[in-house]
Amino acid sequence: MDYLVQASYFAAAVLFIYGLKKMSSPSHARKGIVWAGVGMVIATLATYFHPSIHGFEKMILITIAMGLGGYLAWSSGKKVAMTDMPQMVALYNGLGGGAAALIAAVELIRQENMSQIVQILAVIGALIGTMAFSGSLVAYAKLQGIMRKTLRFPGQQLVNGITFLVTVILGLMIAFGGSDYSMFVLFVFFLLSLLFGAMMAVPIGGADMPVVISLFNALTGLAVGFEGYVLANPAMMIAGIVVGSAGTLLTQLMAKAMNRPISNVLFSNFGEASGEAQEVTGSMKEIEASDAAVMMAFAEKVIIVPGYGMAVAQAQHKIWELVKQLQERGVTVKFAIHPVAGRMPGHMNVLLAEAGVPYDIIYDLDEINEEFPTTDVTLVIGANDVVNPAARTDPNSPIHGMPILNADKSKNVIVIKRGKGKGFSGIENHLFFADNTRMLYGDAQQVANDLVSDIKEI
Amino acid sequence: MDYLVQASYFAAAVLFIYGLKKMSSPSHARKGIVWAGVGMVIATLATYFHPSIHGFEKMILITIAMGLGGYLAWSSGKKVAMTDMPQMVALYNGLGGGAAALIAAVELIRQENMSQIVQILAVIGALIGTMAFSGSLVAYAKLQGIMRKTLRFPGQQLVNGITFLVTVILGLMIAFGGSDYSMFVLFVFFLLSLLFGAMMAVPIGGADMPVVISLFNALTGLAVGFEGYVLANPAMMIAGIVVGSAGTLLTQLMAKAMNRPISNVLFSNFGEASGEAQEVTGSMKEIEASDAAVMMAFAEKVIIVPGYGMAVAQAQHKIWELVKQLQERGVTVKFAIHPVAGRMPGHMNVLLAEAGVPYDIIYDLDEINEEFPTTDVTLVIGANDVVNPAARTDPNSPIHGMPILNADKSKNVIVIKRGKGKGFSGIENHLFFADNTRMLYGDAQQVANDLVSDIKEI
Amino acid sequence: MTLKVGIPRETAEGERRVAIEPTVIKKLGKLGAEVLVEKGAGLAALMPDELFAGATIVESATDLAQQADIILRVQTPTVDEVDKMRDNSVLVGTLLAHKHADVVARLNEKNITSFAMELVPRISRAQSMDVLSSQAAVAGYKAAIMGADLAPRFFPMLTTAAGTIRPSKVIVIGVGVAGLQAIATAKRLGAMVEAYDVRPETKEQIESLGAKAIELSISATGEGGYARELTDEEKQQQQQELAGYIAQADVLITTASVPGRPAPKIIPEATVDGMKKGAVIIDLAAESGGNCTLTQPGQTLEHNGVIIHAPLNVASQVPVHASEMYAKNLFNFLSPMIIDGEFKPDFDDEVISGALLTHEGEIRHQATREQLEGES
Amino acid sequence: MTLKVGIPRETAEGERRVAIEPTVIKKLGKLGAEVLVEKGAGLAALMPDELFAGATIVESATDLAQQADIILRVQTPTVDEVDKMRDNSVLVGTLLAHKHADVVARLNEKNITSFAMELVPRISRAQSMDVLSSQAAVAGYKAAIMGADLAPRFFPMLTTAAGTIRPSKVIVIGVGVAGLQAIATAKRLGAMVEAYDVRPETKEQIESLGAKAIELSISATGEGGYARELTDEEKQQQQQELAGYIAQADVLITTASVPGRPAPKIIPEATVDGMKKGAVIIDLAAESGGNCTLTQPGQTLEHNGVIIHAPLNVASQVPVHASEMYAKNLFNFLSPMIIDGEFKPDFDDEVISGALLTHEGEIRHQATREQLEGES
Amino acid sequence: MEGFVALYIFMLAAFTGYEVISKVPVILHTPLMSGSNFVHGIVLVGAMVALGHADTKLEMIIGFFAVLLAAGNAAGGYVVTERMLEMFKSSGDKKGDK
Amino acid sequence: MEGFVALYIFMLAAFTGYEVISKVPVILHTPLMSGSNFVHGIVLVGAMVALGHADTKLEMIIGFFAVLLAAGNAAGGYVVTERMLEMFKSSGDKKGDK
Ligand SMILES: NC(=O)c1ccc[n+]([C@@H]2O[C@H](COP(=O)([O-])OP(=O)(O)OC[C@H]3O[C@@H](n4cnc5c(N)ncnc54)[C@H](OP(=O)(O)O)[C@@H]3O)[C@@H](O)[C@H]2O)c1
Ligand SMILES: NC(=O)c1ccc[n+]([C@@H]2O[C@H](COP(=O)([O-])OP(=O)(O)OC[C@H]3O[C@@H](n4cnc5c(N)ncnc54)[C@H](OP(=O)(O)O)[C@@H]3O)[C@@H](O)[C@H]2O)c1
Ligand SMILES: NC(=O)c1ccc[n+]([C@@H]2O[C@H](COP(=O)([O-])OP(=O)(O)OC[C@H]3O[C@@H](n4cnc5c(N)ncnc54)[C@H](O)[C@@H]3O)[C@@H](O)[C@H]2O)c1
Ligand SMILES: NC(=O)c1ccc[n+]([C@@H]2O[C@H](COP(=O)([O-])OP(=O)(O)OC[C@H]3O[C@@H](n4cnc5c(N)ncnc54)[C@H](O)[C@@H]3O)[C@@H](O)[C@H]2O)c1
Repeated sequence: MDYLVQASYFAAAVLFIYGLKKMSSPSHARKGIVWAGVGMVIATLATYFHPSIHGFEKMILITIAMGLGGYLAWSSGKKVAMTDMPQMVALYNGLGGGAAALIAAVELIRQENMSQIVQILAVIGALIGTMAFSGSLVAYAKLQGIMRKTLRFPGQQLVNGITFLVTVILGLMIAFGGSDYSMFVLFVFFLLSLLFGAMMAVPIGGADMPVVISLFNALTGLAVGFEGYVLANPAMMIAGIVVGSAGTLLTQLMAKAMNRPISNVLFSNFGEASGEAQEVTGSMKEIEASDAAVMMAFAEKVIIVPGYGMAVAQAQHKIWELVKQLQERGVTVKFAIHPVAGRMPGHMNVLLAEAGVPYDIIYDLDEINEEFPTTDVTLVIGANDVVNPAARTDPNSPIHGMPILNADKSKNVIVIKRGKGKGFSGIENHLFFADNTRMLYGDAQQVANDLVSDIKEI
Repeated sequence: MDYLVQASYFAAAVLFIYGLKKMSSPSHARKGIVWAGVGMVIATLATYFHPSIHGFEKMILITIAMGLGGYLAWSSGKKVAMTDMPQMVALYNGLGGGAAALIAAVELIRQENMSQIVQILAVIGALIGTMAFSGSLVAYAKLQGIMRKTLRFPGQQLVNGITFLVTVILGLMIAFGGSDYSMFVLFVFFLLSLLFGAMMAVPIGGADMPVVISLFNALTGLAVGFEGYVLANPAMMIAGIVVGSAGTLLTQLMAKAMNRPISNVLFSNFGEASGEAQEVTGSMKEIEASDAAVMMAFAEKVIIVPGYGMAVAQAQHKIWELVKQLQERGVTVKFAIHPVAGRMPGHMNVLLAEAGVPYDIIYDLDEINEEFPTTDVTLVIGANDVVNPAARTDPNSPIHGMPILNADKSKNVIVIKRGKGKGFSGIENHLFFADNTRMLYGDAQQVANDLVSDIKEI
Repeated sequence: MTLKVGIPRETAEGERRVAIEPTVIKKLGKLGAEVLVEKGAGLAALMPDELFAGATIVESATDLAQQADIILRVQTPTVDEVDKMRDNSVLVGTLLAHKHADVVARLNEKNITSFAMELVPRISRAQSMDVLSSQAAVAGYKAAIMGADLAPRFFPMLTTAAGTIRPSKVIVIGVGVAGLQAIATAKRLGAMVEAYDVRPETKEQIESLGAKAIELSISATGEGGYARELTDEEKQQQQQELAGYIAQADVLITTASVPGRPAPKIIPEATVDGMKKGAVIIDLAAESGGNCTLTQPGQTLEHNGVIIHAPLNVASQVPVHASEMYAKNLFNFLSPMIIDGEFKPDFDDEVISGALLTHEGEIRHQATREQLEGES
Repeated sequence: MTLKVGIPRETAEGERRVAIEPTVIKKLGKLGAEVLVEKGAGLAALMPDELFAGATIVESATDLAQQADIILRVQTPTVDEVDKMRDNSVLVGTLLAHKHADVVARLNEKNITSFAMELVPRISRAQSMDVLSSQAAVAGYKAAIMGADLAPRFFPMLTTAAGTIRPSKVIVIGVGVAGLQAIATAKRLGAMVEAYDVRPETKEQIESLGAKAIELSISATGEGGYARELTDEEKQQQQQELAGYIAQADVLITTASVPGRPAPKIIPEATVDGMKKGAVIIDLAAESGGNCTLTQPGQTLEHNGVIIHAPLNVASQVPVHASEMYAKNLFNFLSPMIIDGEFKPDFDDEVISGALLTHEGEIRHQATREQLEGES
Repeated sequence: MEGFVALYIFMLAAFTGYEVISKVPVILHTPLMSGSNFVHGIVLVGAMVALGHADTKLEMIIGFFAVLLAAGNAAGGYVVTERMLEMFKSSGDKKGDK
Repeated sequence: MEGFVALYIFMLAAFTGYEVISKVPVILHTPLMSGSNFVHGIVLVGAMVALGHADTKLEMIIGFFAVLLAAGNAAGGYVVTERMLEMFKSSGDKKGDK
C-alpha cells in the first residue's frame, strides 16, 4: 500500500478522534462533525489510489455505487423532520452494518488464504454487522410507523436463544473450517444472523428504542473495526473500535438516564414499561439535571416559578446561584411569584430576599403572565397548585377560579419536585403530563445544586 | 517472540494506562501506582522468556544488574526525606534516560541490519535519552545541594545553540549513514548529547526546577518509546509515548501554575525570577484555587477568617457554599470573627446572617484564638489588619496592642485577596510572607466560586 | 343611572385604614361603577383626597350614605351609620356580626344586603378576597417590628470591639398567617426564632422559613385549616412544656386563636414569672382576649420586668399597605357581582352566599341567625 | 486597702443605661478591684441588683461616692454629684466637657482625675474602648427599627393574594458607624437602601453591605476619619441634589455630623415638602441639633404628612446591650491602668493621655482648656 | 498485521473511545450516537477495497451493494448529525467559544 | 513492525497520555510526574533484551549498565511515588472511595 493512502488514513483516524472529542462538548459540538467529515473525505479520496483497486472500470463502479447511496442518504437526511431523526440514525447505522457484513461476505467468499485470526474476525464481523443491519432496519421501521405491532409471543426468549446458538455454531464452522466451508453454510449463517438481529429488535418499543439503536450503533462500530483488521486497514480498525467502545458506553449512559439497566431493556420486559405509560393521555416524562441544565443554558429567556417546595427545601440560595450563572451566559431570567405561593403571604419574597435576589427580576402574576408564551424554559421549583391549569379549565376543581401562572404556555417546562406529592389543595396537576413538561425529581436544593454544577461544565 | 511474553507486555501496557488514570484523581491515586507496579513486575518477569535473551549466563547477569540497581534505588527512595522527593524523581528519571541511551548505544554499535526508520528513531532516542540523563543528574545535584552555583555566562545561549547544532548534525550522519558510521562519531555524538543536556539544566534554578524535571521526564518517556520501536517492543512504545505525552502536558500545566510560559522557564531569564525573590526574608507564595481546594478538602479542621474584602466582594454566599461542601466531606469548619473586622461593628455578622450561616459555627476572638494551633487550614478571606501579627510583635505598628486572630499559628494559612492592597491601617502584613502562608489572588467572590467548583471535582 | 360605590371615613377609634385605594377606584370605574369617597376618608391612612383621582369626593358622611348603592367599610358601622344608609342598599365590610347584634338587626330592618368579609370561605379561589389573611399578614410583620422596638436588646448577633452581642431568641406561638409572617420578620432581623402551633403541619411551614419548630406532645387539628380547642388536660400539659422554652425567650409573640371563641390562654402568670427581665410579650391575640392571662387588651404593662404589649387592631398601624390590601380584597370580592355596571350577585356562588350576612330582611348566615334569633 | 470602683445609678433624664455589667464585675475582681454598685443602678437597663454577683450593693449615691476610688458613669455627673465625690478620686465617663464647663471646673477644684471616653483617640488599639462607636452602632440599629415601626408601610416586598406590596425605600445620610448599622438593619428587613456620605470612601463601604451608594458631585474628607465642614456653596448643591433622591424615600435616616460642631443642616424644609405623605425621617443627629432644619431634638412632629422623629440618647433605648458594650469599653480602657489592684495610669500612653480631661487640678485636654479658660 | 499489534491498536482505540465519551451531558447522547454512527461510515473505504478487488460477478455485486450501503451510512450520518448539532450552534456561538 | 502501524500506536498512546492527565489538580502534578517517571521504567525490559542479545564485551558492559540504570529507574520511581501518594491515603480513605 502506498504512503499517500496510508498517510491519508492516518490523518482520517486522527480527525475522527478529534471530531468525536469536540462533539462531546455542547459548545464545540458542531465543529466536531465538520472535522470528522473532512477525515472521511480524505480517506475516501485516498482509497481510489489503493493498490487493491484494479482498473478504471472498478473506479467507475465504485463511484456509481457511492454516488447513488450517498445521494439517496444525503437527500433523505436533509428532508426529514427533526422529530424523525432517531429513525434516520437507525437507518444509516443499519446501512453501515450491512456494508460491513457484505465486506465480510466478499472476503469469506474469496477465501483468499486468510490467517486464522483474520478468518475468525471476519466471521465475528459478519455476524455482528448483519445483526446490526437487520436490527437497525426493524428499529427504523418501527419508529417510522411502517411496522406498528411489537411482536411478542410466549417462549420468545427461548426461540431467540436457539437461533443465536445455531448461528454461532455455524459461525464457528466457518471460522475454523480453514478454506473448505461450504457456500451453503455461509448463506445460512448470514440468513440466521439477519433473522436474529431482527428478532432482537422486534419486541422492543417506545422509549427503549434509542437505547437499542445505540447498541446497534456500537455493534456496527465493532463490525467495522474487525473488518478493518481483515482488510489490514488501520483507519477502519481505529474508527470502528473507537465507535464500538464509545457506543457501548453511550448505550450504558442512555440506559442509566432512563433508570433501567441495559439488560432490562434488552431481555426482561421488552419495552413493556414504556408501552403502558403511554396509555394515559400524556405521561410524566423525566429529565436529567444535566439535560435540564443544557436546556436552560442555551435558552434566551427562563422564568422561574418557586413554590412551597423551594421553601421546604430551603433551596433559595442555590436557585439564586443558578440564576446568576444563567445570567452570566446571557440568559434573561425572571422570577414569577404567584400571590399565594408558599404558605403565607410573601413567603417567596422573604426567601428570595434572604438569598439576595434583587427586586427588579421578581415579577408578580399580573406583570409576567403574558410573557410565558415567549419563554423558552419555565423552571417550576416545588410549586404545584399555583401552576395547575385545572384552575383555568376544570370548573369542578377546588382551585377553579384562582388565577394561576401560565407556565404551561411556555415552550418548555421543567418541574422540580421530590415525587408524586400533591400540592396544598391535594389535586392532580395536568401540567406535569403535558407534552412540553419534563419532571426533574429530587429535593429542590439537591437538584438546584446539580443544575449549578452541570451548567458550569458546559 | 512467544505469546506469553507478548501477552504479558500487553497486560503491562493496559495496567500502565489504567494506573496513570487512577493516579490523576486524588482519592484513587494510591491504587494507581500499585496497578502500574503490577504491570511492571509482569513485564519484567516475562522478559526472562524473551527469545532474544540467550542463555542462562545472561539471565544471571541481568538479575545481578537488576538486583543491584533496584536495591540501591529502592533503599535510597525509602530513606529520603519527604522534602527531598523532587530531586529523587530527577535522579531516577535520569537513570531511565541513561538506560534508554545505553540501549540505543548497544543497538547502534551492533549495527544489525536496521531499517532506515529504526535507525533514525534509535538516534533520536539516543539523543533525547542522553540529554535527559545528564540534565536530570544536574537537576538532582542542584536540588540536593551538591552543585550550588547556577553557572551563567554571556553568550550562553549561543554556545548551547551551537552545541545542539553539532550534535544534531552528527546524529544525522549516524542516522542516514547506513551501517558505515564510525564508532568515533558515535562516541562524540553521545558525548555532545551529554554535554548539551547538562548545559540545559545548569542555569536553571529555584522554583523552575520542577518544571525542568518534568520536561526531562517527558523526554525520557519519548526516548523509551522510540527505543521500544527499535526493539519492536510495543509495551515500551506505549508506555514511553504515554509518558511523553502526559509529561509534556504536565510540564505545560506546571509552568502555567507558575504563571510563566514554558519557553520563559527554559530560555529567557533562566531561573532569575525565582532566584531573586528568595533574598527577602520569606516571600509571598502563590497558590492555585484547585490546590487550595484539595488542601481544605483533606483537612480535618478549617477556620475561616472573613474581613472587609469579603464584604466588598459580597462573597458571603459563595463562602457559605464552600463551607457546606467542606462539611459534607466531614471537615470541621468554623468562622472566626474579629471584633473590628469590616468597617462597622458586626459587619461580618450581618453578611454571614444574610448568607444563612448558622450562629453556632460563628466564633469570636476570645472563643477561637486558642484553636488556631490545632487547625489544619485557616482561610483568610479579604481580611488583613485583623490577622496581622505586627499587632502582637511590633510596638511601633499603628495596630500594636489590638488583639488579633492568631491565624499565623495554624498549620497552613491561605489568604484570599486581590493583590498587594493594604488594609485599613495601611501597613504591611508579615503573615503574608510566612512559610506556612499561601496567597490566593483574585476577587473573593470569584475565588470562592473557583474553590467551590474545584472541591466538587475532587 | 350608574352604580355608586361609596367609601366613608372610618369612625371607629384608632382605626387608620380605609376601604379604598387608588388602583381600585380605577378598576371599579372600568366595571362601570362610580366611586364616592367621603372627604378626608384616607387621611389617617396617609392618602389625601387628591390621591383618589377618578372618585367623587363627598363632603359629609350622610350625603355619601344617601347616594351610595354599595358602601365599603373597614369596620362595622354603628347603628347610627346604618340608619343613614339607603334602604335596600349594599354593605361590605368586616362586620363581626356576633359582636354587633344591634347593627345586624338594623341592617335587616332596612333590607340592606350586607356581606361580612370575615365569613368568606377559605377556599383557594377566595384567597384574593381573604381579609383575615391579608390583615393578619400585616399584623404579624408589625408584631415582630414592635417586638424589636420594645426589646432592650439587639435582635441580631453582633461581634464588635466592645464584645460579642448574642442574638435574641424570639418565640412565636400560633403559626397561622400572622405567626408565619412574624417568624419571617424576626428571622430577617437576625433573631433565633422558634415557633409552636398545635397543628402538626405547621412544623414543615416553620422550617420552610428557616426557623426551628418546637414540638410538644399534643396536637389539635380541627376542620377547615383552623385549630380545634384543646381539652383542659392538654392545655395544662401544653402550658408546662412551653414554659420551659419561653423562659429563654427575649421576645414572645403569641397569635394563637380559635375562630369564634376566646383566644386560648397559653401563657399563665407562672410562665411570665419564669421569663427573663426585659423580655417582651407581644400578644397579637389581644383582640379575642389574649393568649396570656395577664394581657390587658389594648394596653402595655410590665409584670416583674416583663413587658406585655397587647395592641388592638394592629393592621391599622401599617395603614397604607393594610388599606391597599384590604381594598383589593374587597374589590376582588365585589367585581364578579358587578356586571355591566349593575349589581347582580350570584347567590348560588359559595363565596358570595358564604359571606352573605343579611339579605331581603333575613339573616342569611346560619350561625349568626342562630345566635341572634336564639337570643331574641 | 483594695481599689474600689463605684457605679452610681444614672440620674440624667431618660437615661436607662448603666456603666457596668456582670462580666465586667468579674473581670475587675480578677484585677484586684472591688466593685460597688448603687442600689437599683441597673434597673432601668433591666439588670436587677441580683445580677451583679460579686459586687457590693451600696444603698445611697452619697455613700457610693464617698467610698469609691474610681467612679464609672454613662453621662456627665451634675455639679452636686461631683461635690459628693472624694477629692483626688477618679471619674470615667462620657463627660462632654464643652457642654459642661461648670462640672469640669468643679472636677478641677476637687483634684479629681477625670477621663472623657469620647476623647479616646480613634486608633486601632483603642477600638475596644471606643464608646462613640459602640453606642453609635446601637443607635444605628435602633434608628432602622424605629423607622420600620413609624412607617405606615411595609419595608419588604410582599407578593400576596391581595396584591403585591412594593418594598420601601430607605435612604441613609451620613454613613459613619451609625449610618452603616442603619443600612444593614434596613436591608435585613427587606427595604431598598440607598445611602450618602460626603466622604468618598464610604461608597465601597455602602456597597459592602449590599446597598446602593448615592453619588453627588461634592466630597469632604477631613482629618482622622471624620468629615470636614462644607462650604456654603457645596452645602447648597448637596441639598439640591439630595432632595431629588429623598423625594422617593419612605424612610430617611440621617446621621451626618461633624465632631465638635453643630450637625450640618442637610434637609431643609423644601426637601421635606417634596417627600411622600407618610414618609418618616429619623434624625439621629438630633443630639447636635439635627440634620433637618425642622427637627425639634427629642420630639416627634408631623410636617405636611411627614413624620420627623428626632430621638435623643437613642442608645439608651436598647439599654441591655448598650450598657453591656459601654461597660466593656470602660473596662478595656481601665484595665491597663489597674496594676496589682492599684490605680497606676501611664500618662505617656497616647490613649490615656488623650482621654485625660482633668488631673491634679489642671485641665489636660487642650481644646477644653482653651474653650473654658478662654471663657473664664 | 501482527496479531498483538492489532490488539494494541484495539485496546488504545477502545480506551480513546471511552475517554472521549465519558462525562457528556445527556442532551448530547443522541447527537453523539449520530456522530459516531457517521464515523463508522469509514466502512466505505473497506467497501471500496472489497469491490475493488472483487473478482467474480457475485463478489462484484456484493461489493457494489457494500459501497452503496456504506456511502449511505457516511452521507446520511453526516447530514443528520450536522442538522442535530445545528441546534447548538446559534446559542453556542452567541456566547463565543468557551 | 510496519512504520504506519507504529505511527498509529504512537498517536493513540499520545492521545491517551494527554487525556489521562488533562484536568488534574495542581497538587497531583508532582506525584503524577513521579508516577509517569516510574512508568517509563519499562525501559528495563528493553535493557534486559539489549543485554540479552549483546555479543561483544563492550555491548555486554553497556547492556549491563543499561539494566542497572533501568532497574534504578523502575524501583526508585515506584518507591518515591508510593510514598508521595501515601499522603492522600489517610484522608482519602477516611471518606471512602468516591
Ligand atoms: N401563600 C399563602 O398565603 C397560602 C396560605 C395557605 C395556603 N396556601 C396554598 O398553598 C398552595 C401554594 O402553592 P405552591 O405551588 O407554592 O405549593 P404546593 O401546591 O403546596 O406544592 C408544593 C410542591 O412542592 C413539592 N415539594 C415539597 N417539598 C419539596 C422539596 N423539598 N423539594 C422539591 N419539591 C418539594 C411537593 O411535591 P413533592 O411532595 O412531590 O415533592 C408539592 O407538590 C396554594 O394551594 C395556596 O392556596 C397559600
Ligand atoms: N469593624 C469596625 O467597626 C471598623 C470600623 C472602622 C475601621 N475598622 C478597621 O478596619 C479594619 C478591618 O480589618 P479587615 O481585616 O476586616 O480588613 P482590612 O484590613 O481593611 O483588609 C481588607 C483586605 O481585603 C482585601 N480586599 C478588598 N476587596 C477585596 C475583594 N473584592 N476581594 C478580595 N479581597 C479584597 C484587600 O486587599 P486587596 O486590595 O489586595 O484585595 C485588603 O487587604 C481594621 O483595621 C479595623 O480597625 C473597623
Ligand atoms: N385555604 C386557604 O386558602 C387558606 C387561606 C388562609 C389561611 N388558611 C389556613 O388556615 C390556617 C389558619 O389561619 P389563621 O392565621 O387565620 O389562623 P388563626 O388566626 O385562626 O389562628 C392562628 C393559629 O393559632 C393556632 N392555635 C390555636 N390554638 C392554639 C393553641 N392552643 N396553641 C397553639 N396554637 C394554637 C392555630 O393552629 C393557628 O395556626 C393557616 O395556617 C392557613 O394555612 C388557608
Ligand atoms: N480608626 C478607627 O479605628 C475608627 C473607629 C471608629 C470610627 N472610625 C471611622 O470614623 C468614621 C466616622 O465615624 P462616626 O460614625 O463617629 O462619624 P460621625 O458620627 O462623626 O459622622 C457620621 C457621618 O456623617 C458624615 N457627614 C458629615 N457631614 C456630612 C454632610 N454634610 N453630608 C453627609 N454626610 C456628612 C461623616 O462623613 C460621617 O461618616 C467612620 O466611618 C469610621 O470609619 C475609625
